[in-house]
Amino acid sequence: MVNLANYKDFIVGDRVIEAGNSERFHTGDWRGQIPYLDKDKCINCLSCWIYCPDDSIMTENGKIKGLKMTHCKGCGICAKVCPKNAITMKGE
Amino acid sequence: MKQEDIAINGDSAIALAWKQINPDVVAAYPITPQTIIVEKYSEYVADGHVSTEFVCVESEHSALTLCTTSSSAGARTFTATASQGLAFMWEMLPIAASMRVPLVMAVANRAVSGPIDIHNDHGDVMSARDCGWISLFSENVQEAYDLSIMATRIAEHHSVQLPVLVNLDGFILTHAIERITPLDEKDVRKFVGEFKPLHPLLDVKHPVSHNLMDGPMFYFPHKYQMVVAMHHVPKVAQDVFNDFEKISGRKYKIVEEYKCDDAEYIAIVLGSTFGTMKEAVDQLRKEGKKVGVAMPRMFRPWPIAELAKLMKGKKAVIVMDKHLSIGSYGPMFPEVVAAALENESMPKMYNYIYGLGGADTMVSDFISVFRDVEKGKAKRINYLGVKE
Amino acid sequence: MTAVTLQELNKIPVRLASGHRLCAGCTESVIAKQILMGTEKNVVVSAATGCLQVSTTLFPYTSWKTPYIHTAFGNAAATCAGVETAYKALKRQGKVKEDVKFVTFAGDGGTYDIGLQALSGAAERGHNMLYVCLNNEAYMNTGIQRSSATGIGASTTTSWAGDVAYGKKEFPKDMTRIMAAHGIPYAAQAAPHAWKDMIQKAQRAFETEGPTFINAITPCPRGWRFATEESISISRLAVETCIWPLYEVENGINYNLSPESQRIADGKAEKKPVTEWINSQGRFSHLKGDKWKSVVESMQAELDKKWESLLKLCKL
Amino acid sequence: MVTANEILAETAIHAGKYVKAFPEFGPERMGAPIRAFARISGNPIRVHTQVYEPDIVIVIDPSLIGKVDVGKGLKENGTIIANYRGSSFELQDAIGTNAECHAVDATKISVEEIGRPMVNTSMLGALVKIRPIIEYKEIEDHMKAKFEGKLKEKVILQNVAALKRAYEEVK
Repeated sequence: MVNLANYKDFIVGDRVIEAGNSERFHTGDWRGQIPYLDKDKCINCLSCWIYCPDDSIMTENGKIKGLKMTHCKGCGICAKVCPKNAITMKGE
Repeated sequence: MKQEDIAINGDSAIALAWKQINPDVVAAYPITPQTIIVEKYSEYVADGHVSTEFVCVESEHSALTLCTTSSSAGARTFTATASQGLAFMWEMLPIAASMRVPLVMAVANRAVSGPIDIHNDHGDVMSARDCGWISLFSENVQEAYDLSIMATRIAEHHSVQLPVLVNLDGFILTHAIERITPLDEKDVRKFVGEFKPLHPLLDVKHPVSHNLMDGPMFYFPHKYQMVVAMHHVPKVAQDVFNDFEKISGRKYKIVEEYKCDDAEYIAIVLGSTFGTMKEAVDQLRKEGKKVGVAMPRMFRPWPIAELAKLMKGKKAVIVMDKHLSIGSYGPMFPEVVAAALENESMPKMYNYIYGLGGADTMVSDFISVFRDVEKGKAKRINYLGVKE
Repeated sequence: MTAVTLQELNKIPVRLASGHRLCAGCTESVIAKQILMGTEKNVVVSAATGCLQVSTTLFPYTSWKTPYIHTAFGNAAATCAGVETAYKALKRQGKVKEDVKFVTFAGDGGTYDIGLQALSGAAERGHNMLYVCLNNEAYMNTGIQRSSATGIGASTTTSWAGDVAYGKKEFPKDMTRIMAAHGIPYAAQAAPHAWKDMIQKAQRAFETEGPTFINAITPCPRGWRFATEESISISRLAVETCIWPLYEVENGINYNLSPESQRIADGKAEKKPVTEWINSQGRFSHLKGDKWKSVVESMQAELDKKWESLLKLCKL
Repeated sequence: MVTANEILAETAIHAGKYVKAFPEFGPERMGAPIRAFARISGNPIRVHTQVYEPDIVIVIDPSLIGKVDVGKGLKENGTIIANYRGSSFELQDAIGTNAECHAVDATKISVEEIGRPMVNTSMLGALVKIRPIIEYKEIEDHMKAKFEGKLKEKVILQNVAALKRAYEEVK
């Protein structure tokens, strides 16, 4: 027998009231390659941040803090748009 | 406060009920024979009698979409349609229900194309029967008015939260002037009360996502959640009917009966036919025939227990369907038969298809139905008025 | 309009959370985030059925940190319009206190094709909402079937390139100009590589009363067949080849080129040939040889004609 | 005609009667021949079908006489009231019926009183004279009340005059 969810666990209708809870769903394991950041080369231009489709560039006070691997799908956009080649993609 | 009786047609009576409720949003697209509802409501808007946001959309699909999301957003919302309009809305019908929006839609029942025919039958609403909407039927203009007010309370009840269809027969009621006793506007407002939506979209401090995508693990439980809500309807509806009786003096029941108690032969009908059938029953009773007629107030949820009780010990049950599932029975017939399974013994069951596309069915026709059944001349499915 | 710098934008909380299931390299989330940076007010997001919708709201997860609603495929504009109508009613009664903006996202299928009627109706009725078309030039959610936004010559799963066919036979509809023709106060074309332009257009749209429309080219690595890291450069190439000029239209009349396209018009930047566009994507690979040379030529001719016509509208 | 039916229904309800009044079901097209039905009773009305055995038939358009069987289904003691220039006997003859017939030249009355051949109000006047299902005074009062503010006072008075003349002149 299939094990379906219990309807009593849902609020009325097909709704979710915990905004942005998909952060708990980690897409990081979809990755084929992984970005590496060379902080020495980084000029904090934030190009990688504005183009990252998965919000995986961590920033603090307008500066790049690091790369968050929980959701990074390894697309490589960050490496491609970096004007200083501070990010490189490598096999995982 | 007692109101003076007025002369009003069915469509205008719906518009009057809406005006008295003064919903936040009405969005609709005109279609015969529903047109008068939107025209009349537009007049109320133009004269400042209501504060409703009234939107004339470009199609029924958008009408129901707009109403669904307006209701989701937290606004009390009404709409109306008929026939092709309901068909065009079809995609949105189950979505509105699964989104659990308590919106109310009047349906001026009309045959579905093709061939195109603007007259009354129940083809439109019956083709929408599986969508998860509560479906109420009215016998006359007074009931169409009353149900429009009560539907709001039923839909919005927190244990229900399902959309409601208020059906009235096209032309036969929509365009007919009858005498009704309207309620005082203050009483109506007090009766329906404030709309208290659950998790409305416009509660921006608590952002909620509405209508997500389900996988197989969640779709079925979400549907079952609706089943449970439907189960609550008969009790909630009867409570609302009882409250309504207190302010109107008019009684409503889940299954309306006429001379069924001692009847051996009963007919089960929907809509205005209930009235015409009462006349047929009275004429046969004068001859000493033990006949009666009943109307389920709602087709969804289907009042199984009440109908089973009604059918107990009857010789025969005649199901009058104003629609035909081509290649099968009328839509109500299998449902009545299934309800009879709740009893230990089954009465004889006959299905009459009648009145399609507005074919007017007279008192004498209904009398002949009872006679044919009594004499054993009826077949399982009979097409009243069609030469076979 | 406030100055747009990445340092400033970085302070705005992102309203689309990670954990969504868009393909690697997909630009839909990039565009959605940029658009939502166009206002710091409350925003209700709605979406047509499509990639963004299925990927961001797979029960029991939602990626939206702001109110979100979806109903069906062909009615994104009506979906948004319903919430906006409810807002008008409830705001007037004081039942909603906050100022709220409305944006809807729909793909080219939900905009150019099945959703056109609802969109046209909503535009004519003047709902106060921004409609964003995520134009990835085909039905990507269902597996790369052609739409009326698909470029001529593209091979899709319902307009295959084969021995006797060069892919989609028709030029795409000009949806931006169709929307502008409604006389709406603001319509624009945008592209995700041009983030500043995109966000400024979103700001402009959110600040404008009435219906506004942004048509965003949305490079799709899977459907267009290019490497995932190329998404942003492909977006740039769309503008450089004038496949996707960046411009805006006020009230259906005043056409203005946006900076990147203006530079091409001014001769300060090169107008790249369509062959560069074709060579960058696998969906056009069959056009590379001599066999369909005439198709490529007609593509270039049509592009040039469209570009000239746009320049005229911009009084250039 | 639909308006006349409305006035009749409204007046009857005002007078405490029950009514079901409706046009022949169908799309509205200006000028096309149509029928309208009214049931009026002291008891609530349950029958929702069209009327097949009328007590009273009112013929508004004289051109239909002789072409359409206007007396079809008429009850044994039924009455036909027609907009007709001739006498009641001539009307009976023209229809080809033995039923009780009453003629009133509503066209002439309305042209003279209202200035246009709008015969609805005249026919109502004739009806309540022949079959006083409601009193003349009630219908006059209701008409005045219904149109007050909607029509010019002059037009209302013209209609009342037509109502009254037909009431007096019907044969």
